[in-house]
Amino acid sequence: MIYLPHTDEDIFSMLQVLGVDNLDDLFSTLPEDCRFNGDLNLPEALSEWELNDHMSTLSDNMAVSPEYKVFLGAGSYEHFIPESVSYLLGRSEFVTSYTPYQPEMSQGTLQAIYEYQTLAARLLGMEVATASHYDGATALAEALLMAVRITKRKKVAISSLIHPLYRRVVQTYFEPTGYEVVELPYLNNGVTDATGLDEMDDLAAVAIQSPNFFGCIENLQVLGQKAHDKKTLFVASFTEALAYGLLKNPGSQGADIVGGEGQSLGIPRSFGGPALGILASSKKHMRSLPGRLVGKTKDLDGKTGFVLTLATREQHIRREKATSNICTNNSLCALAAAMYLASVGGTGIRKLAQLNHDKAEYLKKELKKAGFTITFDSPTFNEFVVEFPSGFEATHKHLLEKKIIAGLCLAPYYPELANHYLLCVTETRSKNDMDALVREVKSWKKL
Amino acid sequence: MIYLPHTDEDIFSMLQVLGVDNLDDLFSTLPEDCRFNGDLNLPEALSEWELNDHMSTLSDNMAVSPEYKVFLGAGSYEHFIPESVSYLLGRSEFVTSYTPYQPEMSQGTLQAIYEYQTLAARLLGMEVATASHYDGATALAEALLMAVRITKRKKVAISSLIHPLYRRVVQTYFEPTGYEVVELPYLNNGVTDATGLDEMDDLAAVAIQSPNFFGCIENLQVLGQKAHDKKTLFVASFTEALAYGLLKNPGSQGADIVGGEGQSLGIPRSFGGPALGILASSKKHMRSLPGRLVGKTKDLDGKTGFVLTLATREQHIRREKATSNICTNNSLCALAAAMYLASVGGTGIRKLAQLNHDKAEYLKKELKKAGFTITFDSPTFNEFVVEFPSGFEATHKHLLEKKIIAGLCLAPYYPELANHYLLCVTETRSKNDMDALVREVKSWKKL
Amino acid sequence: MEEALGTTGLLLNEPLLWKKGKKGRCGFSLPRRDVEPCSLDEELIGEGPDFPDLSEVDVVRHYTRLAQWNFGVDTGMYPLGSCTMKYSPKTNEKQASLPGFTGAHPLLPSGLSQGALKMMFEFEQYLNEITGMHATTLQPAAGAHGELTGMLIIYAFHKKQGSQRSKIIVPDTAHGTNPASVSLCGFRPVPVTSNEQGILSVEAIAEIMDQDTAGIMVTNPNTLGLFEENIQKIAEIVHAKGGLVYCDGANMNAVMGMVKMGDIGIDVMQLNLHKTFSTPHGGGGPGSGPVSVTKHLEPFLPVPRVVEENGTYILAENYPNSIGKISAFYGAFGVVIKAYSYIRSMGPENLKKASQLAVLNANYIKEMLKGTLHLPYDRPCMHECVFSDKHQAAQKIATLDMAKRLMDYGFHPPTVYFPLVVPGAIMVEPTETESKEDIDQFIEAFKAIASEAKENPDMLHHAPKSCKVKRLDEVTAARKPCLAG
Amino acid sequence: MEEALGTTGLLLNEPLLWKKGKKGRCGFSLPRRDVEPCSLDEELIGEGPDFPDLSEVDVVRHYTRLAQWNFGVDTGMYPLGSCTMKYSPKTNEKQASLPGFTGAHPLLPSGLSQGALKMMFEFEQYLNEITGMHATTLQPAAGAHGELTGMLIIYAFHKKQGSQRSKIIVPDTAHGTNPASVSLCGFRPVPVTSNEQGILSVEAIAEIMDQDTAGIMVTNPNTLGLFEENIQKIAEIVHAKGGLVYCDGANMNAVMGMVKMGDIGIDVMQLNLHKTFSTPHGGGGPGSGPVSVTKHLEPFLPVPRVVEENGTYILAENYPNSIGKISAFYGAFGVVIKAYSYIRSMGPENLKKASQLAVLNANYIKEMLKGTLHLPYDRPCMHECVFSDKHQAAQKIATLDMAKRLMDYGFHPPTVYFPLVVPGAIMVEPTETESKEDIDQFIEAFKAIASEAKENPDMLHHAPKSCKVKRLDEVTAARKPCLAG
Ligand SMILES: Cc1ncc(COP(=O)(O)O)c(C=O)c1O
Ligand SMILES: Cc1ncc(COP(=O)(O)O)c(C=O)c1O
Repeated sequence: MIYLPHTDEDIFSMLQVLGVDNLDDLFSTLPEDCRFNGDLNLPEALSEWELNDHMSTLSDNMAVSPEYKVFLGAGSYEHFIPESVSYLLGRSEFVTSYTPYQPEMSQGTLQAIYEYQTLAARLLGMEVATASHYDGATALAEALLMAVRITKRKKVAISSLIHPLYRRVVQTYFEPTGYEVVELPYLNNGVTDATGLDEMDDLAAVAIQSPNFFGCIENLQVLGQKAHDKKTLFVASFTEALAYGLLKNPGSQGADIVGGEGQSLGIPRSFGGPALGILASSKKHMRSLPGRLVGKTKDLDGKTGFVLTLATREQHIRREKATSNICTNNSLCALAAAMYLASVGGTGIRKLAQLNHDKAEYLKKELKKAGFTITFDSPTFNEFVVEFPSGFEATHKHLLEKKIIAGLCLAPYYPELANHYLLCVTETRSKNDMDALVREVKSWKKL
Repeated sequence: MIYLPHTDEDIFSMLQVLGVDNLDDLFSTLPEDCRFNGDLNLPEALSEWELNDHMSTLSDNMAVSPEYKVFLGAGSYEHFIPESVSYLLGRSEFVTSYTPYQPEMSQGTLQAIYEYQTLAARLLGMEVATASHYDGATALAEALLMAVRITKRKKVAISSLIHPLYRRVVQTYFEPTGYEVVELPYLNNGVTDATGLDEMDDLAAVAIQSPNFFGCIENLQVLGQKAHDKKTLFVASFTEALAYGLLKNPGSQGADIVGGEGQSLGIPRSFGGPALGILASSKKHMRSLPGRLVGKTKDLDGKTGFVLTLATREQHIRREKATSNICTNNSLCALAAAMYLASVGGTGIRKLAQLNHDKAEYLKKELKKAGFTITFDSPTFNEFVVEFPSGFEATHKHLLEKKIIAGLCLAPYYPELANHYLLCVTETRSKNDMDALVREVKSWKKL
Repeated sequence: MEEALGTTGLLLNEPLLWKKGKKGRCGFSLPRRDVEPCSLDEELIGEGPDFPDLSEVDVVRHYTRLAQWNFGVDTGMYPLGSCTMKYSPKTNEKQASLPGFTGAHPLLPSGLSQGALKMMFEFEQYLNEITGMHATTLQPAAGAHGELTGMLIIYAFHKKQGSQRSKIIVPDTAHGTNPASVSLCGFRPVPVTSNEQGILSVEAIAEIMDQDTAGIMVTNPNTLGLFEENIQKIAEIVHAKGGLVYCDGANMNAVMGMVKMGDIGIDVMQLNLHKTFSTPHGGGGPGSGPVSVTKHLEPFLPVPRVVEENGTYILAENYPNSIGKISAFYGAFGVVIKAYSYIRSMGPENLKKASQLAVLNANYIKEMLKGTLHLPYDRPCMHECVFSDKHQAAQKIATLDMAKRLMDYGFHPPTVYFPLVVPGAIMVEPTETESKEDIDQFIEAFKAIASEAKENPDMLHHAPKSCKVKRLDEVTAARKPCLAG
Repeated sequence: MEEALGTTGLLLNEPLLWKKGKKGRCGFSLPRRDVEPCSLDEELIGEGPDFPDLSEVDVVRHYTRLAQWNFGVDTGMYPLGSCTMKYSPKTNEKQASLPGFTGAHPLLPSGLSQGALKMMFEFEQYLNEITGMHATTLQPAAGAHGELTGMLIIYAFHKKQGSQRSKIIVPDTAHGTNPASVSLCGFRPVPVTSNEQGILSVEAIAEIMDQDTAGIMVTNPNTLGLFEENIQKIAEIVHAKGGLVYCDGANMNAVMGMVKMGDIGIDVMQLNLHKTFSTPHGGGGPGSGPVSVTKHLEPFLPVPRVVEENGTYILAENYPNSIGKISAFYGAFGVVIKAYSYIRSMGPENLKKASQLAVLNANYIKEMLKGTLHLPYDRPCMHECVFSDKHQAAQKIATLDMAKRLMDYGFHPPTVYFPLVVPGAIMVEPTETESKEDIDQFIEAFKAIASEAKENPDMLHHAPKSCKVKRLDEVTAARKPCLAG
């Protein structure tokens, strides 16, 4: 086996040192009745070449770009990733190192994550971002738990236009804690209805996603003010980080904590994971943040260097009193995001975000022209909801055969929105792709 | 443009330093009538994403494994390449460095090439190998020119079973020199007929390829002895380096110089290039070798290090008196070969070579059973010649539609061998592939 | 010893990203605009993030230089105890980067994602077989996330039974994530001390297990690298009182094919794919922490679950007792691909052999270094062994000094000061992918350092001397945190 | 200046390959055997090569460590004059690794290799356009190989004319490969000296051009980084005597889109794709040296040629005057893909701009350093500038000392002691992909070294001090060569 370097001779001489006859005898402390004496019932080892064939077959069984024209967003976005980023991210010094417990030997990871924290904070308009979290949903859940810890209040309100799957994760995290989660309904124009907030005085946090699940841009400023008026922490979430290349960021609109998803920033969709939970806050709350933080310091000679810091918040020091149980995070995804943002740059991200917006607007316009209803009239970034004629489900299926995935059916998530679809257009969809989509839905409509 | 870092401001301030108004004025020394004042008529710049689409389309227009079952060898072999080799070879410290003129900053390349030289020499049973040459054909041509220089004789004899394209390259190199190239015919059993040598007293070199172009293993020992009897240098060539994992190497059979192709050793076929010219000799002749050589030395502190050496043979020192004009060689291909050989190892190469041989024998046997003639009865490694019924050309074409490439038609190279095909089987062809080939040729035969 | 492994050479300094670049550069090929510009309400538009503008070559050099300041398993031995820093095969990376996987949207119709679903389904089966459990979820994103999932399952189980319980027993040898997961799930961790042999005694558990205790969370093999020999009896006691047994399976690398956790009383456990199953750690993640459960806990697993129906695979949501979702989608699919590739490449015999060799390597180091370093528990170990700095205390040399000095010798230090039960712990986990030669070199280095501790303690206090930076001031970093530039 | 660029840090020593490993290991996944073993005549079987047996992790660490001892363009500025070490875009590497390209057998039927043939065909057109020539072959494997091809074409041309000529004029500023190519092709190189301006004078050529001279081989821009201003007149003289003009186009990076060689009297030239067209140098190669010719030389190009027939591409052999084959197949196809990708990514405007910026960078360095270093030809340069160590001679500091010292500052040294016409030459070619900041840092470093030359010459004699090895003994290496282990 090419991964196991021991020759029989090595094994023999090592066993001799241990005064043991064979490998099995190494396990003398295993009680007999704890031992499994059979053979594992697993497929026989494949050679590297058989594995290549096998995995290619599986991979070929997936519907992906460029063969398929995918108009799905809903928390996972197709964006172009420069080959330079993929190459750099593959460098084994980054890939095969552990969490940088020994900083003198890990300055590459540490400076890079410090830079990531900075870029993430700047993107969101916040003061501090953590070294990463698992995904947007868990980052949001942790953000809300953090608000509970800070405010010592036991109830949070979250918009029903936060990604439905994120809300389910929040529910799961909150279930055994006894803390309460209430949902805010939405208005006809596709944004959160916050009127209920006026009644709720004991909220630890109000959480709003913008652009929200319908793609609509929320007025965070106003919502944040409402929260602050009640000494409630304002938590912002997001699934499409690229939006902040164009839109006002949450920090500038009063967010106290931000928890969302960074997959858009140079991370492949990969069937939903690994992803990038981005968690950020004001400096004031930094000691309540869960997860790793990299800080700047000096070495014995006064030279700048970077270390993991504020470890007293963490499980390995604080154990049950830690701000979270998180240990392994999604560091390499954070690195990918940093590399991506470094490549795109301040000037580039603006242009790229604008292009996303403009393309989505084009499709919106063409669909309108074709006679379909754009359900919500609030401004959107690169996603929006369209209402198709009833029975569109069959059309949607037919389009799959034409290798067009015409958005996400909203009914399973919002039963009141039968025949409504969430469509996403990024820079990867061409005008031709959009025209083809419109042509196809139109022709099926006629049938 | 993402590869051009200059901002307008940079350009402006640099021009100011030069006291020049604009970029065009930098070219003041260009005589007006030397200037091209138009616009280059080239396609407009593609974005990275457009390039991806464009190149994928081109690449998809090629017939390759695993979709096609390719039984072509003839100087270019399909062998498995470990992903570890591809990864390591992609490290930019290797890829983006120049010829290691400054050794203190290039020890990675230098030690690696020193190791390559050693492995190549060991594979061939020779004392010294150069840092690489362009390909097998040019390595052979240089080997023959080297023999001319050493012996000061003006004629070489080369076997007609040396790869036909190599012979044409030799012809090209020899054409203006006035030196003569004679070809040795071949025998009925598919090996070189060396009887003509007895008449030739003034030969600088005799060159033999083994396994030869028909896949047959030559008796180098005997041929070498014949050459040495006339004080002629014995030059061995090869196209399938893997054969020496199993077969006696040229050095042990008396070769003075070896020039051949190393593509088999971990280098993709890539439509024939870049390839790996391997050139090796005895120590006695090392100062006559063309091309770079890496040697071991010490630094000021006595620590071992590596440098380019024996530069006085080379063009940049010797100019017109150099042993060759070669400057850039195929270093990264040599590195690939070293990585590949390090991965395969002594034990592995033996097994792998045996497997190649055994698979080819299986196909031979099955084709015989199916009633086809194996033209030459000399032992072979992983290639052999089969005679198909006349009119097989049409069958060959039909098989292409079935995505089987049933070997190379020999008629263009050896007009006397109409309906003869050269078939190659490496470890990448499965028994199933071979059975399918036999089944198909049989069924077409019946029609 | 020949030439020492560690040496020094040229590296390049590199400023922070935003100290590089010039406004107007771009390292990203902007796609051609094929639609009209369309303006958005000015009110909504921000100033744009304050990012530097770099060219592609700027970015490439930045990260190439940074990479060279780092040490990974590909550079050398990385014997971080509890972290299982085994070699990550390159082919796994290739498989995970196949376009059908990287390009797959998680909400694709299941008919269009059979490749991924089949792989997930099979992988769950493999883990069931390796753990001896009944069902597995791949949704947890890391080991600690798996622990939380497990706790949530235990919580849901008791809730379903109608009995709310408030405590979980957590031994002192537990990984820090264990008590943290327990309390994140609203339980109170009840500590229990391991015995003088470094393992849990039946008596200790019998004493504290009660009807208000939801279960026990035990790392097995534990963080001293010892197998919990009384696990079956302990499980019986816990079960008898209606509790459940959680196993932190992060150390499964010791016992693949040797022990099936499902057979010895474990009800629920997580595996760390980024440890046992060779997926790379990426400087801190991503990982993947699948949770496996016995049959009676299957109803509580997160949804969706991958289910086979007549040869096609679907994502099923209809599990009314499920704890719900723990990740937005299906966990770290891209990591799972690598672990799947690993299991397929290894096959059953080599998995078992990997565990045996991991244990061989650890015992060999223990035996060879126990004259040099203090060994608090001198018994056969599993995949790792724990020393302490007791012998060096006289020279005022602490674990940290020796750890830092190891860097100069070209090794990543072991885990230090963990587990907490051993003061000044030095926890060495070589893994099976270290060869005898490399291990011998490591042993030599540690012996040399122990000599230096006697002869030149000051040098150790100032170690490392070879790295790009000298010893870093972690105290000031925490006292005056600077977390963004 | 901020923090210096060069510093030191941890690297790992690594023995020679065959000092590693253990018999019986393997780092290659042996394919499953699906046929019976079949023995070969014992007589034919060798002992098997004496290679070490390594595991995959052994191999990975070996080359990872070696890589870290190297410096590439991705690490930092690499201003090797005449070598055009520009940044090699990553996307080009990706394109070249597409499976349809890497997996293609060169003798595929042309119907099954249209992708490759179309690409080659188009690429030849692009080079025709850039050079202003009529036809191009991609078969030469490097610049020198292109030179040889060019010489063979000149030889064949004269032979066809029935006039055998014996000489080729080669200026003293020529690259070493030029005279070597000339003599490899059986011609005798006739040297000619450049004038005090560093270029060829019309008179010098007129004086030596005769009917026995087959042609002239001129590097333009020449190796002093100067444009041969008299090239048209020189070409006239050579043509008038029946000779041909060869241009070594390795320095084309200076004049893309500014000069078409076909318009100024050149008959045949090579381009170095691994210089001008951004393909990486791979520590010495592979390169690619296409040769472009005017219409009257087209019949002599190597075969096969890529030809379009009604939208499909074929490889045509039928050129009776062709010099034949110069490579076994079609040259460095894999390199051509990268150059093709480069041209397609750049487009016509950016190619021209690249040349302009390359010239800007070189002139800027010349201007900024000419107070510090002796500048033998003080005129506007093209893509590179040539200094000498004359100013430092007083301190007994030679070019080599300054070059070695540059390493400590984190820069690859320029080309040294070439061209030969400048004693102690320091030939700096920054290329266009170096930013102003990086160039300013380089200039600062050189100035600092010049100060050190005065204040601390001994330090320079012992430089470099930061690299993994100190200055290496090249003399002994050559005197007692050890070329294999
Ligand atoms: C024993 C043990 N349990 C749990 C964990 C936590 O796993 P993760 O870091 O993947 O969250 C670790 C990781 O260090 C561990 O070693
Ligand atoms: C001016 C000039 N001509 C020719 C060559 C030779 O090219 P190659 O190294 O590709 O053979 C070079 C390369 O250094 C060069 O700089």
